[in-house]
Amino acid sequence: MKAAVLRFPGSNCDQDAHLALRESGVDVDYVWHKDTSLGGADLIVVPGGFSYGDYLRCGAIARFSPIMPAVKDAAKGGALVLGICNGFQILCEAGLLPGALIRNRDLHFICEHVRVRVENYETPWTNAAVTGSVLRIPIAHGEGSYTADDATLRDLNRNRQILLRYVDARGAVSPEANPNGSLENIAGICNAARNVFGLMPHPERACDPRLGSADGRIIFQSVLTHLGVRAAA
Amino acid sequence: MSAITPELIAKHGLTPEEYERIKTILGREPNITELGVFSVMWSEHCSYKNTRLQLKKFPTTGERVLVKAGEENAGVIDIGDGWAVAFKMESHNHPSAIEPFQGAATGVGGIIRDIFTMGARPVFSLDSLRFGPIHGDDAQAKTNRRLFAGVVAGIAHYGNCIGVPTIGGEVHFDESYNGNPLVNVFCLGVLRHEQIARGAAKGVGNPVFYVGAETGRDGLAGAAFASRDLTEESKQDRPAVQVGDPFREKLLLEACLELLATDAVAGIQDMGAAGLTCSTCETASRGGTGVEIDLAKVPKRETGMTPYEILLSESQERMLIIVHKGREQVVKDIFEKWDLPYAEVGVVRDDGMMRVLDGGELAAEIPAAKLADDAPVYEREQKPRPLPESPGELPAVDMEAALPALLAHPTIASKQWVWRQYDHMVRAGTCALPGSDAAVFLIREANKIVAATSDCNALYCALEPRNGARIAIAEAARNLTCSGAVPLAVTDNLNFGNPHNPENFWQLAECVDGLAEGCRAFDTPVTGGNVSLYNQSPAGAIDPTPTVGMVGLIESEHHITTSHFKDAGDAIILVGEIGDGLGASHFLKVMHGRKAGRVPALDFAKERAVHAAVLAMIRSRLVKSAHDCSEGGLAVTLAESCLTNREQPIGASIDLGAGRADELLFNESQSRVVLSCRASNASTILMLLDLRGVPARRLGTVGGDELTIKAGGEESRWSLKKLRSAWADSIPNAMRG
Amino acid sequence: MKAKVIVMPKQSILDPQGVAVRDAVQHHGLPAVKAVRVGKMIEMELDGAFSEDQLHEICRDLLSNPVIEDYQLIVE
Amino acid sequence: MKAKVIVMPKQSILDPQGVAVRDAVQHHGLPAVKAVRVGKMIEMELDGAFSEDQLHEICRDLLSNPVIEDYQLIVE
Ligand SMILES: Nc1ncnc2c1ncn2[C@@H]1O[C@H](COP(=O)(O)OP(=O)(O)O)[C@@H](O)[C@H]1O
Ligand SMILES: [Mg+2]
Repeated sequence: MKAAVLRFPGSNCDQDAHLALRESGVDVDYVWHKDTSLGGADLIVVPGGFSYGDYLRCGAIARFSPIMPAVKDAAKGGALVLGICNGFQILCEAGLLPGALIRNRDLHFICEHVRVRVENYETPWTNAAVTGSVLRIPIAHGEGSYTADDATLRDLNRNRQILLRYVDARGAVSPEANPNGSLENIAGICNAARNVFGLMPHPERACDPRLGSADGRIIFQSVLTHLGVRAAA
Repeated sequence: MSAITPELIAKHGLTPEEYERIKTILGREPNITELGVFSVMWSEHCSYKNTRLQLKKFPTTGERVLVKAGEENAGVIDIGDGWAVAFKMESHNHPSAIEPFQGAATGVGGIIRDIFTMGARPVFSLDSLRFGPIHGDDAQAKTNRRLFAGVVAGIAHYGNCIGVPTIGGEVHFDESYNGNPLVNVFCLGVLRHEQIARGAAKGVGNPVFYVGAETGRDGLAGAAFASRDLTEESKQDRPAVQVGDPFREKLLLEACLELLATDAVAGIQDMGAAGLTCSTCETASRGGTGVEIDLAKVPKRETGMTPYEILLSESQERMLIIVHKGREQVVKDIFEKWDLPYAEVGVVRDDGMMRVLDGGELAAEIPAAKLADDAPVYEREQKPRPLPESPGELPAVDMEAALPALLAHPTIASKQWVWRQYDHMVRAGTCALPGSDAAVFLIREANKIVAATSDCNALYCALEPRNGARIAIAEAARNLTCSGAVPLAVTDNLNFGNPHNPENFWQLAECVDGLAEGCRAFDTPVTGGNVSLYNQSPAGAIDPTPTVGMVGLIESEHHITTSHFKDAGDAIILVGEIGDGLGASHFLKVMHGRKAGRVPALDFAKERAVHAAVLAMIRSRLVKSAHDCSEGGLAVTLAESCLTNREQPIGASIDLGAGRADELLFNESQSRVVLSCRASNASTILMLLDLRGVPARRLGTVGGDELTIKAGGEESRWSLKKLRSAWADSIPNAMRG
Repeated sequence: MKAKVIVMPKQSILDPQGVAVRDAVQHHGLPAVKAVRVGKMIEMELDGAFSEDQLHEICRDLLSNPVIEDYQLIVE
Repeated sequence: MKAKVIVMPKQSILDPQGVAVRDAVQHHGLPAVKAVRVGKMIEMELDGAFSEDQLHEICRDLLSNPVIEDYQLIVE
């Protein structure tokens, strides 16, 4: 398989994502935002950071980068697209994922380890986990409060598109466990086709036990399994 | 062209003698532009005219030193295998007092620029902050809260956006910082030995490029501004406020590193204080050449700017690059790729002149070397202060009330409210989260683990400047040791009051002596730093604050050690003596409202022995936690070790033996570290420490949900819940109000 | 020539900044302030060829996010 | 009763956000947009006793940062 990590002006988790993929044995390249081709990558990672300084709205300007049409086509074509933090915001702005991410409830930027519960393991992103298993992964954002209208939220639930929810140490969804005021403690969602996934937590920062958690690997392992299976079939 | 009047000279902060010196250098009267140039270059901020003689006292050499203090924008230290680190600390005190958010933000931008100007990729930052008290409803407390919140948000804004994690630092609160907050920011970057970039204008005929943000009227005369007392009038200097653009700087950082990886660059210099002026004359003086630039070619944000304004502007996110003739296209391609403004603004000459044209017309012409290096140097008058009086008889205090009170003092309380706002995990290298003794970071490029800390107990420095400074170095080294690191080198930030006040200057001289002694004692040369004087409001000068930033190396990931207790049943061991006396302690300050008593004695030999012993125990993998004993004494150290693991705090039962309870719990004797280890290893550790002749004793055992301390026949107990809320909620509660 | 674009959070969307400002204002001694919403004011200097439709397109696609915001365009 | 407060960055002061938006708008096919400044629009619902002076005080102390911003108060 081949993976592509996009680089926008202001991306700053591109190197971390590149490293995490490399270490999980993936053949990965950077793709500059001014390019128009993804070189046939099976996995496209839209990394975290402050694309265009996050001016105006997070992801609002990056959405119009020359590379984005190629990303949309790839998504239509079934390629896997992963948006982490700012990448999640970009995918929402680009309409590849429903809803939007607004200012954290307490208005502060928040960086800390949180616990997220896997809500659906039958996806390319979570198949290496068991439903209900809890991952310890860091967040680092100022605008990670997920919001959407009632209809969208209903669909997300009905289609089991909510893949991660913030939970407490006991694995329970609670207001205290919600770091940023997200609707229904939502930490990550995928599209109806399951091939586009956005999350606020940073799995690429949780792939090395020396950093306090390696739970993030589960996301990347799931992708590998999924693509492996697909290649075999 | 306006004539140069004595008033004009005074307004530029220049003395009549200094003006005479300018005339001799030029062999004529300067014009107004040249006067402005001299005034910023000869301000304390750029010329160190009041402190240069003092700074000469620092040890600056060592076999690891690749770039010495003062040589370039930051010192560079060898960390092995062809890898090096560049690091430095910078202050942005005065701008932050006027506009905390932007002042702190541009402070971060400035120090990060210093680091990548060296050719290094910035990997992390620390921030060392000082404010007045934040608790209470009085106007002063409200102001201090506004400054504290603004500064922290500004650091977060810039550091988070540019993607350099802020992984450590310190925050202290004391009345002496009312109206005069301190914002010192440290940044460290990594590079290969052969990548070290120089700020010299080499190669006559080489083109000079201006790259980065357009020049506006920002921060006009900011350097001069940082070299005066803060008065009501300085509020009128507010147009001086610069706005930072971390996004632009992120692009500038990537573009510059990409360019430095080519062979196109002959020299590079960031535009910090005194912007274009400083960068042109310093590159020329370093290169032993001259530089000629034409201001008409400089990218500008505003119209109708005069040569004076352009030269003295402190717009952020700009660089000056001397390019090898014929390689211009490389520069253009890279800066177009990154959508950054650039312009060829001049050329390197052989006449040693800083020549500034404005559309071909001569605007300023000054011998560059003289401007940069012949600034006046002053030895200011010193007046020693009397030794602090002893605290005398102290009313009895309830120990069970005292510990929570100390833990709730914001200087000691948890700083989570602060570092939670900083992205402290980007770059996937943070091995010890903020909250432990030192920041520990895995530099993946080099596969090296570095530790860094910033320390200064200004209360000590106020009472006994020299001893306070010696202790600042010792505490920094102790913090590194407790994390498993070997100290390598130091950067310092000297924050003091007006140097024309003899007592202030005596404090400065004493602190420099103390730092120098400390650096020699631990073989940690000073590789750079920063001086901030005139930290003085009508109410008086700040406590002398020589902030120490120290960097160390951790040999193996197995040596990384954190400060919190791990498992019930583990033994708790004190390395060093139990100590006595309450002089200069936070206990005196918080419980008795006194800044009094002699500063704890520090014996470098003893201190070194303790460090060597602790490091040996860590390397033998016998140690599960190590925490240095500092503000608040043993009781606070033990409580911190119980509490710093937010997710599972754990109790301890302690016996400190015979003596006065308050002294046993809260004395701040030096050379002490609290370890924990598997119970079965306790006797081994005590035996090994004994063989080394290092005093040590078992204090007790980890476990339970309270902290109990027997001292002098008195037993005190605190539930973890009570201690935790005192320690963890203090700052958030203050900031909610 | 000038154009102004006002972008406000939709009524249905919670506006944490607005809530914080309201509390601060009331705290500051103005209980009369019952509700606050915080949006953006974007001022543009125009010079050259453009159509209002183009401006509306920019407002819809770039300057506001229809999921959470409404905009108002004022051309002077 | 409604009050609106418009807070804009001072003219002389750099507005990084405005610069980024201007570039984006130009890339988006509107080169006619020469300059952009981005500020805040704050809408307040009022009900009860208050004076304009009080509102101005709020604008100065809370809603704007006089060091780098100007405000304009509109009471309807
Ligand atoms: N401004 C800050 N930014 C980030 N971390 C901080 C800050 N202030 C304090 N910390 C962290 O809190 C912990 C305790 O700080 P401090 O009490 O000064 O440590 P010590 O006394 O051991 O030097 C350290 O890990 C320090 O890095
Ligand atoms: Mg401490």
